[in-house]
Amino acid sequence: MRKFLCAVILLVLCASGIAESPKEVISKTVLLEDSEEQAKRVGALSGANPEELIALLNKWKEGGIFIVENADGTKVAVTLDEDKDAEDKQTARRLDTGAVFGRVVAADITTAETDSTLRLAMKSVLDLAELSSPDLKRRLQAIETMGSEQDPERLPALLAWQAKETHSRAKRAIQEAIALIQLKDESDDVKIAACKTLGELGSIPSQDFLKTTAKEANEAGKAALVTAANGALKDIAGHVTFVNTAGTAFRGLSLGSILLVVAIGLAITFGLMGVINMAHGEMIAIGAYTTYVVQCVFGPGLELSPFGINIKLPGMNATDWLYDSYFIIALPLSFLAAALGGLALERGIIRFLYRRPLESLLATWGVSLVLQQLFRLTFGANNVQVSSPSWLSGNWTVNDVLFGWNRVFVIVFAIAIVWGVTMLLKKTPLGLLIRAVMQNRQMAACMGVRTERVNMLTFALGSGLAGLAGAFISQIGNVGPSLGQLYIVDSFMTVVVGGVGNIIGTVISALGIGLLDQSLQQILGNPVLGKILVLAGIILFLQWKPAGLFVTKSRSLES
Amino acid sequence: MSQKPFIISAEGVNKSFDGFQAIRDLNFYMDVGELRTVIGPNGAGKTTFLDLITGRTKPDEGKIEFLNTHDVTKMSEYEIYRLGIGRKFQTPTVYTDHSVFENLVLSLEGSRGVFRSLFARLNSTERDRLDEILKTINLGSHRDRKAGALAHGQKQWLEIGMLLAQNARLLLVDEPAAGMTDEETAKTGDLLLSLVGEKHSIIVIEHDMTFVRQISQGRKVTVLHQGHILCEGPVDEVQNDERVLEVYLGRKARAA
Amino acid sequence: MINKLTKSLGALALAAGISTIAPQGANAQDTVKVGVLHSLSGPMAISETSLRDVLLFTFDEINAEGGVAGKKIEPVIVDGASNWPLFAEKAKQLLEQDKCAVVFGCWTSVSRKSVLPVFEKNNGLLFYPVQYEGEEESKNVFYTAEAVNQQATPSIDYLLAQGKKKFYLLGSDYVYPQTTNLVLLEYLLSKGVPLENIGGGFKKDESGKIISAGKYTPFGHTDYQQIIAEIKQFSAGGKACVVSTLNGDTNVPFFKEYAAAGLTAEKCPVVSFSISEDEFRALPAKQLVGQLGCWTYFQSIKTPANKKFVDDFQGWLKATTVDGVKKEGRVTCSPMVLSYNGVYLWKAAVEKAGSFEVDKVREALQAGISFDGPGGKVTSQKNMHLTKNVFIGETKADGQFKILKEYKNVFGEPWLKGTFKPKTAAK
Amino acid sequence: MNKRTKIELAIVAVIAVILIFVLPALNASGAVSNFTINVWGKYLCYAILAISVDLLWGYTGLLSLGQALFFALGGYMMGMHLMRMIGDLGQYKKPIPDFLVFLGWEQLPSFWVPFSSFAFSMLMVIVLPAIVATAFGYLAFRSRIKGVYFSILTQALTYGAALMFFRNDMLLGGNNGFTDFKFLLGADVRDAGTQRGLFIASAIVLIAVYGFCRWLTTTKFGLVQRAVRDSETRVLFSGYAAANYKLFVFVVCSVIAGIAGALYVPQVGIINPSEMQPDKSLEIIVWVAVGGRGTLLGPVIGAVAINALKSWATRAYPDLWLIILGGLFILVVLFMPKGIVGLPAQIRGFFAKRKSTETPAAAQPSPTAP
Repeated sequence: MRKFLCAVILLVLCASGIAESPKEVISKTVLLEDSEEQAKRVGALSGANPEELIALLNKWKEGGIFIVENADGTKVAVTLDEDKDAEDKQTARRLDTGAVFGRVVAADITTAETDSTLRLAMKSVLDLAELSSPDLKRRLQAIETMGSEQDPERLPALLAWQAKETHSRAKRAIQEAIALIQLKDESDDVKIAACKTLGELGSIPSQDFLKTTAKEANEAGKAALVTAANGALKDIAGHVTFVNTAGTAFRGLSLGSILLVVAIGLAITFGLMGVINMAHGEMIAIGAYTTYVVQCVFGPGLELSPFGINIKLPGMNATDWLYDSYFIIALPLSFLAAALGGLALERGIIRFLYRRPLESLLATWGVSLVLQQLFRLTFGANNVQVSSPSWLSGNWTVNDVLFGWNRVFVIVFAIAIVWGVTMLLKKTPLGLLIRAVMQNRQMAACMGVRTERVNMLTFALGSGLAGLAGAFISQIGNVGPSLGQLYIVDSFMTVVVGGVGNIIGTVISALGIGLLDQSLQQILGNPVLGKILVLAGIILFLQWKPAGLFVTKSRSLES
Repeated sequence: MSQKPFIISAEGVNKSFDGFQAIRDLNFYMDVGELRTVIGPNGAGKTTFLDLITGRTKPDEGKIEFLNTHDVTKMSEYEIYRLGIGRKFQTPTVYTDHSVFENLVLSLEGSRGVFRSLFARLNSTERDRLDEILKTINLGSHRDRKAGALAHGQKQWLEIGMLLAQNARLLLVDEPAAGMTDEETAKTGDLLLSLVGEKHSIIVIEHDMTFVRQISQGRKVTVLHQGHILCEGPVDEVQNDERVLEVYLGRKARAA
Repeated sequence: MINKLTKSLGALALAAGISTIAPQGANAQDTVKVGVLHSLSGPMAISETSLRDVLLFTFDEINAEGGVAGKKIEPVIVDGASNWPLFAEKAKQLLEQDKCAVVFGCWTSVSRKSVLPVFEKNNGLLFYPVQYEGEEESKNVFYTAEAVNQQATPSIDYLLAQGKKKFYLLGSDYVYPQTTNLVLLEYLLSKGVPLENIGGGFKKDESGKIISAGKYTPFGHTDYQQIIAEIKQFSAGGKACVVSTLNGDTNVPFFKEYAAAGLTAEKCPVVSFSISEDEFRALPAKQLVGQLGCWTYFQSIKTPANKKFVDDFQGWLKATTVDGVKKEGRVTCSPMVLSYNGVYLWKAAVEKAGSFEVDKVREALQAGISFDGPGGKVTSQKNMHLTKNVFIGETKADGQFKILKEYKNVFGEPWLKGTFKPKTAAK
Repeated sequence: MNKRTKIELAIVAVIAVILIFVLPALNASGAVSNFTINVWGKYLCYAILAISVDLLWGYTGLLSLGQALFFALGGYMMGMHLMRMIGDLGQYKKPIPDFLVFLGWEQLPSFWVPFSSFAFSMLMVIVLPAIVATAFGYLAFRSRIKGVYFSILTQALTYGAALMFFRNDMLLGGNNGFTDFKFLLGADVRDAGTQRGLFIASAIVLIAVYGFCRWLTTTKFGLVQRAVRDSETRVLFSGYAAANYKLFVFVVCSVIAGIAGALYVPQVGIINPSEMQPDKSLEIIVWVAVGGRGTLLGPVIGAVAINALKSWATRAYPDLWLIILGGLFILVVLFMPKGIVGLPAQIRGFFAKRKSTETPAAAQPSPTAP
C-alpha cells in the first residue's frame, strides 16, 4: 500500500515536471531504490532528444553514472572525469547540471546499478530513439524489437521511417516488422497480405507469430487466413532448410579447420617423423597458456607461484585497440613457446625412441601427465580466462546464415597455416632436408645431412604448429590444464584417416570429418550420437583404406 | 610342352611401383622337378618376382599359377605357403628371439590352425627329423641358442633348415650363398642339388656365378632384365648370349 | 632453479611428514575425528578443493571457540581423486579405520552414489553440500544441498514473471541435468507453457511418454555452433530464454559462441544452475554480464553475517599454513556456504543430542535445527534436507552476482518428479 | 623347465597359498582388517587385468588401449545382475532399478530380463567382451591394422564406447552407472564374509589366469604368438594366418579382462563409464611396463606396486602424484625396458659390461617389439 502511494506521488511529480530535461529526470531516477519504479520513469522518457537520451541511458547501463553522498546524507548522481591524480582522486560532476561536485576517490562513490527490469525499460526507450540512429546495427535491433512486440502503436513510427530508410537490410527488417505488427490488424485482408509478405521474406522470427495467427484463425473459422498463414510457414520452413544447410556447411568447414589446425602439427611429427606424441595435446595447451600470459601482460599483469617460487609479470594495462592487438603478439609467441617445448621433448626423450614408436607413445604419455600437472601447479587447477579481442567476437549474418568472425578467422588461419607449411616443405632448404630425412634417414645421413638436427627442427616445427592451434583454441574454448586431452583423440583420427605422411590428406580428412560431424549433428539433433557415429565411421573407413586416404607408396617392404 | 602341369607359371604379369615398372609383361614357365636359376643385374626384378609368387606383392595385371590350378595372385601369403611354396629371403629372416630349435618347430610341416597349435606336441618322428635337419645345417650345437645371436652365415643355414622343415613343393631361394664361405657355398649347392626332384622344385636367385654354374649344370637359367625375361637356356648358352653380355655379363666383364 | 626446486620439494616432504605425524600426537580423548572426502586431484579438484578449504576454516573457527561438545575437531582429509571407486574406498577408510563421527564431502552425484552403500552399511553420516537432482533420500546422508525446487523451479517462476514464453533446455549429459529438465518440463507444462515452446527436443518411449527433455552435450564438449544456431532460431521471435545445466568446463565454449552469435542477456537470457562465483572465475566475465544464476547463497548478500563470514574466511586464507591452499583471488559460493552450514548444523545436533552417535545426531537433525548462516536462516527437515532462502542473481563484470529476487524459506523437496500436473490436463 | 621357471613357480605357489588361505584366515580371525582385504581384492583384479594386457602387448606385440573397455564390459554385466538383485530395496521401492524408474520405465526393458539369472550374467561376462573383441578384432586384423595404428584405433573404440555408455538412453545408468549393490548369490555384498569370499575368488582367478597364460606360452601357439610379435610379416611366410592368432589372443584377453571387471565391481561397489576411458587403458599399460612386460609375474608386481604407490602418494603428495607417475613412466621406458622383473638382469648386465668392455652390446636392451 505504501509502495503504491509512493508510486502515485512520484508519478505526479513526474507529470508535473514536464519541462524537466532527460538529464534531470535521470539524475533523480538513478537515486531511487525500487527498480520497477525506475523502469516506469525511464519508460516515460520517450520523445525526448534521442541522441542525448541514448548517450545518457547507455552511460547508465555501462556503469558510467555514480552516486555520491552529500555531507547531509542526501545523494547526488554524478559522472566522473578521467583525471585521476596521484591520490586516485577524480573530478565528479553533477549529472543534472554538469557543475563540478568535487574531487572524489573510488571509496566515496557507488556505481548506479541497473537490473534486467530496468534495462528492459531502457531498451524500449532506446529502441524508439535508436530507430533514427546512424548506426545500422543499432537501427536493425530497434526494428526487430518493435516487430516482435507487435505493438500497433509503433506502426506509424515504422511506416514513417520506412520511407526514409535507404539501407537494404534495414528496409527488409522494417518490412518484416511492419508485417508482424499487421498480423495483429483487425482486417483479415491486411493479415493475409502480411502473411504473404512474411512468407516471401522467409522471416524466421515470425514463425511463432504465424503459428499463433493460424491457430487463432482456425478457432475463428477463417479458412483463407489459415491457408495464408500456413502457406507462409511453409515458405519459411523452406528458407530454414536452406539456412540450416548453408549453416551446417559453414560450421562443418569451421570445425574441420579447427581439426586441421590441431592436427597439422601432428601430421608432421606423426605423419612425417613417425613419432607418436601423446603430449601433442599439451603442446597445444602450451600455446594456449602463452596466449593467456601475453593477454595478462597487455592487461593487468600476472602473478604465478609454481612450487612456491614467485614470478611477477608486470602488466601494461593497455586498453582498446592496443589491448585487442595482444592476440597478434600472442600468435608468434605461442608458436615459439611450443616449439621450444617440442625441442626439449625431442632432445630429452624422443630421440632415443625413433625406432620404437610404441614406446614413444608410452613415454610421451608420461610427459603429457607431467605437463598437465605442471600447468596445474603453475596456473592453478581452474581454467584461466582468455578474452577474445573485439575483432574476433562478432558475426556477419547473410540471409540469416550466421558467420561468426572467430569461425571465419579460423578458416582463414587454417588456409594460411596449410599454405605456410606446404611452402616451407616445398620451397625452403629446410623443407628439402626434412623431406629427404623423412624419406630415407640413412641415405640422407650418408649424404651429409645432419639428420639429428633436422629431426630436432622438424619436431619443433610440429610442436610449434600445435602451439599456434592452442592460441586459436583459447579464443573458442577453455584454457585449462587438461585442454590438450580434449583434442588428442580427434587429432590422431584426423591424421590417420588422411593418410600418414601426407599434408593434403590431413586437410581433406579434417574437412571431411568436420562436415560429417556437423551434418550428423544437424540430422540427428544429438551431438553425442553424432560423435559416436563419426568414430564408428572412421573405424569402418580404415577397413576400406587401412592406410588412410592418401597412401604414401614406397618400395621398402619391411614395416 | 608335356601334359604335366607346370609347378609355377606366370603369364602377362606387370607390376609397377610409383611409376617404376618393376615387372614388365613377364611370362615364365617351370616344370615340376626343375631347379631354375634366375640371374640378372640389380633392379632387374628378381626379388619382386619372388614377392609376386609368395603374395607379398600383388601384380597390377596377369596371373601366376601353381600347378596350373591355383592362381596365387588371389591368395594371401600364408595360403600360398600352405600350397607348398616356401621361401628363403635375401637377407636372412629368422625369428631372432626364438631359439634355433624353435625356429625349426615353427617351420615344421603340419597344421597351421590356431586351435591345433594349442595342443600340438612334437612326436618322436618329428623330433628326429628336426634333429636331422639341425645336423644337416650344422647347427646341432646351437640348438637352444637364440637365433638372433647367430652369425650371418649361420642364419642363412638356419633359414635353409626352415625350408627343409617345411618340406615345400616349390622352394624359392634368394641369394643363399651371400655371407657364406666358399666351402659353405659349395655345400649349399650340394644340398639344393640333392633336394631337387619330383618332390621339390627349386628357384634360385643368385649373383655368384661360380655358384650358379655349380647348381645349373645342364639346367635352364633365366635372365631377367628390366622386369622382363631377356633369355632362357643352359648356363653356357646364356653366358654367351650377346644381349646378356651387353646388359649383364658384358658390363661385369668390363668392370673386371 | 634446481636448488630452489629441491628445497621446495624438501619442504613439501617435511610438511607432509609433519601433517601425518601431528594427529597421533594429539590426545584422542578430547578430539573428535571428522572426515573430509573431496577430490583434491583429477578434473573435479577444480571445484572440490574450495570445499576442503572452507571446511578446514570452519573447523578452525569452531575449535577456536571450544570445539563441538567440548571436543576439538580433528579433520581426516582424504583425496577422492575424481575416481568414483576410490571415493568408496576412501569412505570405507574414514568409517572403518578412522572411525570418523561424521564425513563432509562429495560433489558429483556419482561420487555420492558410490559412497552411499558404504555409509548405509557402517551407519555413518555424510553431509552433502552441492545442488543435486533429488530422487534420493537416505538416513545416512544429510543433504544441505539445493534440491531442484530450491534452484530450478524458482528460476522458472522468475523468468515467467519476466514475461518469458519460450524455454530452451540445455545440459550436460548426466543425471542432474536430465532429472532437472524432466522436472522442469513437468513444471513448465503445469504453468501453461505449451510443449512447442520448450526447446531442445524430447525423447519419447514407445507409448509416447516423454522420457527425456532438452539438448545434451557430453563432458568436455567443445563445439556449440550447431546448438547456438538452433537457439538463435528458437529465440528469433523474442521472449525466449535458455535454461542451462551445462557443467563447468563446457560453459566457456558455450558462452563464447553465444556471444559471438550476437545473442545477449537482454535478447535471450541464460539461467545457469552450475555456475557459482567459484566457477565464474574461469569464465569470460565480459561475455556473461546479465546472465542469470540461482542459488541459496551469493557472496553479494548484504548482511552482517555474510560480511563476517567472507572477511573471516579471507583472513583465514591469508593466515593458513595448510598445504595446497590457494590464497589469491578467492571467492565464496553456495556449495562452500552449505558446507559451512553443514558443520554448524552437525555441531548443534551433537550438542542437542549430547552424543556423537549417528542415530542420536540424526534424530536431533530430523527434529529440526536452525542455524543463522551467511545466506540467512537454514532449518533442517525431517527428510534430511534443508529449508533455506533462494536467490536469483545476475552476473556482473566483476564476477559477482547482483541479487534480483529472494524467495524466503523454501522447503527442500527431493521428490518432485510427477508432482506437477500439466495445466491442460485439468480441462 | 629351467631353473628360473622353477623359482618363479615356487614364488607363485607361495603367493597362492598366502592369498587363498593365509590372508582370508587372518581376516576371519580379525588380524587383517576388512578394509585391507577389500583394497587387496581390488589390486588382485587389477593384476588379472594387467596380465591380460601383457599377454597382448608383451607376448603378441599388440598395444591395445581397449582393455579398459573389456574390463568395464565385464563389470557392467556383473553390475546388471547386482542391480537386479537389489530387488525392491532401491530408493523408489520398485522392483526395477532406480534409474529406470526415473526414466519413466514401469517394466524391465527386455534386454535386462535375463540378467536376473546369475548363470546367464556370468555367461555374458565372458560372451559380451568376446563378441565385441571378435567383431572389432576381425575388422582390424583383417585389414592388417597394426602397431601404433592399432593402438590409436583401440583408443577410438574405447572413447566411442565411453561416450555411448555416458548416454542415459543406453538404459545402463548413464554417468552414474550402477551402485548401491545389495546381494550376490543371496549373500549381502557389503558383508565382510562376502567380501572375503570375493577376495578368495579373485585370488583363485588370478592364479588360474596366471597358470593358463604360463601354459599358453609353452605351447606351439605361444611360439607363434611371440613370432607374430617379433616379425609379423615373416610369420605369414611360415604359413600362419597371423590375423587369426592375433584375433584369438585379443579375444582371450578381452575375456580375461571381462572376468577381472566382474570380480572388481562387487568389491568396489560401483561401475560407471569413467572406468572405460582411454586413460585407464594407458594406466594399465604403465603397470605392465613398470612391472616388466613379456613376463607373467611382472604385470602382477607392477599392478600391485603402482596401485599401492598411488594409494600412498595421493595421500602424502596429492599435487605431485601425476608427476611421479608420469616421470616413473618416462624413466622406465627409457632406462628400464624390462621393468622391475628385468632389473636384476639389467644390473648384472651393467656390471658385466663394466668388467669386460669388449662386449659393449651385452647390456643393451634386447630388440623390442615393432
